[in-house]
Amino acid sequence: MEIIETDIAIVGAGGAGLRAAIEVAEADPNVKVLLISKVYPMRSHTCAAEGGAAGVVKDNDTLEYHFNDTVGGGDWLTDQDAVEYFVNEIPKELTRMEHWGCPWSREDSGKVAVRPFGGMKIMRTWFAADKTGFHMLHTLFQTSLKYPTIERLDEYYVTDLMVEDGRVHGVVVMEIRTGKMTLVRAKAVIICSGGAGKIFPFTTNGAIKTGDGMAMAYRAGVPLKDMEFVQYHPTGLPATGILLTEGCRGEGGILVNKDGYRFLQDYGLGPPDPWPRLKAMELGPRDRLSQAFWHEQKKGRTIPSPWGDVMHLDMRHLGEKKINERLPLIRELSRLYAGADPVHELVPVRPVVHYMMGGIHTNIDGATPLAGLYAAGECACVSINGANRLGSNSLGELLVFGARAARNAVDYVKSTEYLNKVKTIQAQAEDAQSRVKALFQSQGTESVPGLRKELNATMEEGCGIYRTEAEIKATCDKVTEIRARYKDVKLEDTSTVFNTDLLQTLELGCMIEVAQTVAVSAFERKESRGAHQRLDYEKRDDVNYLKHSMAHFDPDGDPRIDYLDVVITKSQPAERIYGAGAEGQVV
Amino acid sequence: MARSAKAVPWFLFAAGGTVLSFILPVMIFTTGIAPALGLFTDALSYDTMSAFVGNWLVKLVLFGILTLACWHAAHRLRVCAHDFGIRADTAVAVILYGLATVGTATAALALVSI
Amino acid sequence: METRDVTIEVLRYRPEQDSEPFFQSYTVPCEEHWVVLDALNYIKDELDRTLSYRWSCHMFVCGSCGMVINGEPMLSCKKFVRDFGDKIRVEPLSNFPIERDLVIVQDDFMEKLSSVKPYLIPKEERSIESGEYLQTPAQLKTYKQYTMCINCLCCYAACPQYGLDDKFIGPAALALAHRYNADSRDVGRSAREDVVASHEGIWECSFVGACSLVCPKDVEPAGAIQQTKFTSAIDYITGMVSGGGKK
Amino acid sequence: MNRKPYRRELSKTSWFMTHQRYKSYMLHEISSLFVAIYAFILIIGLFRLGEGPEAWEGWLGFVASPIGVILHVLIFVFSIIHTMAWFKAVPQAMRIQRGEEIVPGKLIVGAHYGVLAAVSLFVLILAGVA
Ligand SMILES: Cc1cc2nc3c(=O)[nH]c(=O)nc-3n(C[C@H](O)[C@H](O)[C@H](O)COP(=O)(O)OP(=O)(O)OC[C@H]3O[C@@H](n4cnc5c(N)ncnc54)[C@H](O)[C@@H]3O)c2cc1C
Ligand code: SF4
Ligand code: F3S
Ligand code: FES
Repeated sequence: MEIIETDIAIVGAGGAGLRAAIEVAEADPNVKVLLISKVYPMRSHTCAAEGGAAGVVKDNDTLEYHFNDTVGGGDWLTDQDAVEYFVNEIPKELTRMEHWGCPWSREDSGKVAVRPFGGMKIMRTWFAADKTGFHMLHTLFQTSLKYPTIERLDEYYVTDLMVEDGRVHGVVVMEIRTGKMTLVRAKAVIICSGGAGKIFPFTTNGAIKTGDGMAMAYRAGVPLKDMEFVQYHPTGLPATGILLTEGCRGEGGILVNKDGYRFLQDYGLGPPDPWPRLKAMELGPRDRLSQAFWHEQKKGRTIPSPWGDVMHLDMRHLGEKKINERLPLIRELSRLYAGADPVHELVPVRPVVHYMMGGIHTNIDGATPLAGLYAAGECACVSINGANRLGSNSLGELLVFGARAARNAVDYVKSTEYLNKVKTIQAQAEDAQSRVKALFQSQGTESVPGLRKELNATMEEGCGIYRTEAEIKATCDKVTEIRARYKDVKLEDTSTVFNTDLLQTLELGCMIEVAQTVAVSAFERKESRGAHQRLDYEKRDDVNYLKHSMAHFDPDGDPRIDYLDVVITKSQPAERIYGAGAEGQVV
Repeated sequence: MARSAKAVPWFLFAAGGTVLSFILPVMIFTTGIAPALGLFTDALSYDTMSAFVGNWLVKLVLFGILTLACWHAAHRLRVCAHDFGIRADTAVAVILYGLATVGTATAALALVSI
Repeated sequence: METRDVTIEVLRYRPEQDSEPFFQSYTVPCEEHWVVLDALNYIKDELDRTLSYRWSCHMFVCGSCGMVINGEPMLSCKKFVRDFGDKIRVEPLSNFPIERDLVIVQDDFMEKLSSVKPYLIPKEERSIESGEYLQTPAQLKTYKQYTMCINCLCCYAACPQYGLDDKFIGPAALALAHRYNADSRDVGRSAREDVVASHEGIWECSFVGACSLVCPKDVEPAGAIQQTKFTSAIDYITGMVSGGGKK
Repeated sequence: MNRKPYRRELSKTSWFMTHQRYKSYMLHEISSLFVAIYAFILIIGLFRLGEGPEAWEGWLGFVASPIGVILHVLIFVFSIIHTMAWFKAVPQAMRIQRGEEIVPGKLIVGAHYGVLAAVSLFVLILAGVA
């Protein structure tokens, strides 16, 4: 097998991967960096982010406020040292993005503008109209072209991590257009492969978000942390799951039920007026809003639609000018996909799977327990999001921790040699290759779309907004079954050129592993916290569960779950208060 | 790669395109179609015309229009040749810009002769 | 859900088997709200696992799913099946080599994109502590339209000059150069000029205008190129007058 | 190598027949030929004017002859094609920004037609009055 050598291999060229690559190039031009992605960098799903990125810049704001919002928003399952570092760094990172050309929306004075976002005490979300992630991704990608030391493998699929002697020493990649597999020897690997929303049927996530990197690290023995926390975004378009950003509500949009009633006031988020008020009503956190919808639905006060019940997002009072200027994409999406023009009509929306709070366990340095392996972005869990991510914190996260992981990886590779066991390395890579080759030979009977649909369905059943023991159990069993059946999967396309059947098959394998950690972690967490709500354990239980769950891989059995303490520095767990009560609240 | 000298003929082409789009239709009507319709016979009579064109300002304007017309046409025909699959761009350019130069010169000559 | 049977004719090309592309028809029961991409996904999942095409976001922002649909380059995730009759013809983007089925080879574009130096070249480096560059909403507006490009390549598929000679830098890359040139924070115009104002750059564009017509993001590359031509021509001529046309 | 990218060539000589908008584009391109012919005829006319009344009358006669008429009608039609296509493209080539507003293309095009009317009227009056 052919071998490529580099110092740092980065898996994934989304926001996190690009930021990491630039950081490596800036930190030391002598360190070789290879940016590997299964799609061209600008196709990465960071491009879909609409609303914005939070960072303290305005005079009325403080780092402490951002810290408190984030820790409380995450229902105290955050590591507070990481959050503190994050809120400190993010304004600098966003400013750096500005220096690189990101077209942030502006105030008349020429300074960057900010908008309110859910669960934030102060307006602090930087935005570029309603295409923030898109502009950030393209700015990062285009800026990366400035650095000759950044080499790329575009449209290369990473199949495996190479691990030996307790350290990572490379990855195996497959060139998608030839099917050719190559060993990339690296002293360090940074996984920036994004989320895994595709394990659910109804999601804002793109086709590529199949949790590959999470599965890769997990199989290599790195635990996946807090996987039971799956964020439902309250406002997705029915049928497609396309997101209508929280910015809609940030700009003043409201949510109503079938009677035109702003039902959020019934769920501890009121009073409705005066509006808009930060951290209240529609500007509450996502978990609360999605849960409120669920209750409304149970009470029969939602609106039926062919794609499940919906509520209405009302933006009519914002006026055409504001909508065109601040939410042009939202208008286009609503008109096209829902046939509703927000300037004149109510837009039907419902909660949709959006974001994985959990991911590859890393410490504050972005380092995993496996030497030489780092992770950043949505695939990682550095624990700033806890049990519920606040909207607009994740675009910041991928900058801050993409850069930090990169700096640490640079330090690491400078004091590390290539692993020198040529035979073992070769054998490992050949192994990875034969696993893929075996798929071509397989005489199996299971179909990839079939298994995927079953997986999606059971995840929605058991790991939705509200969960119960019996349902989660059923899902756990079902996923175990699917995992077994996957061994019998049949590849129908045997071409080696751009074989998307093969890609989907490999991705499904990853999705199943990740899904299993979600289900089993959810089963084990017998409390309600943030996005993990159990009808059979309605209370938060700090005595037993103020801990990160860690899912460990078992090649033959279910994942093993153990727990890790949460890092608490200055904010003791308290009740999360939104609505009127949030006004004078310290935390 | 080097900056292309196409900038110069393009500029004339663009300036020409703009000026001609305003003036050409009415000019063509006046000098080309009116005679057949028997219109403007006075204005087009030898006396009026020679007096009119005799004015140096009119000469200058006519010279400008004719030059721009030549260069506009030459540059666009160069592109056109390319579009029709004639790929000997340099040769085409030499011929067409040569013709445009000749056109410019004869226009000047003709105007001076009045 | 009610469905309507639509015949989707897809241009297939399997390099290991076929010497040239051919059309293959599928009958797809399409739902009312489907875009063409949904129909392709149906084919992939239910009818033929061997069909290859690119897609990801399904919300016209990743730029993966450009295809020629009934003769026009467009995003298959933005075009609704309901807007067509009972037959839809889907082909890969024209003017690019076909890798396989609807997948085209886009290496050429990636090179062109980086050749125009598509990044901010400021007058002087600014420290993070000194905060952001000031830029008024009006200054932002000047270049904003040209930042909207998702690199979907529909414009290249529509531009005959690119089809006739693929040395042409092409609409999207040139529009991107213009985006940075027009940014009040940038002074890199002359650094980009060697590529942008070369024969293969703006001067290869004959203003066919098709690029702007097909662009799903209203980037208006044709306009960007014409504006660039104008400033470049002025530059060139003043350079000629003052410095004997150095370059 | 298992890859075998398939290249589809555009016909260098007939590509423009593949789409209506390419045909329109070519029509506009061709208009330049008629501009050239018109310039040529006019330059001859000026020479004739310099040569005296007879020569001038002869030129006018040519213009009014069947061939002259056909030629000029063609030239006229193409000049209209040119003008319309040119105006249509103006907002693309010339973006006018007032503060945060981009002046709408329709307005710019409209203004151009206004100027066209004024110029034409001016020339016609000049010709009619003189
Ligand atoms: C619709 C939507 C709107 C959002 N809006 C906001 C918002 O307003 N504010 C906010 O803060 N956050 C928002 N988010 C969340 C945020 O955008 C994402 O969490 C973030 O962009 C993830 O970035 P990333 O770099 O980690 O991953 P991605 O951008 O998803 O990139 C993943 C990369 O990994 C590569 N990859 C994956 N697997 C492999 C493999 N096996 N081999 C090779 N390469 C691989 C992919 O090709 C890709 O390049 C939004 C998310 C969505 C879906
Ligand atoms: S300019 Fe428009 S058509 Fe061309 S690549 Fe960009 S978005 Fe696509
Ligand atoms: S279609 Fe091509 S020729 Fe120019 S105006 Fe657009 S790039
Ligand atoms: S799938 Fe992303 S643009 Fe169509």
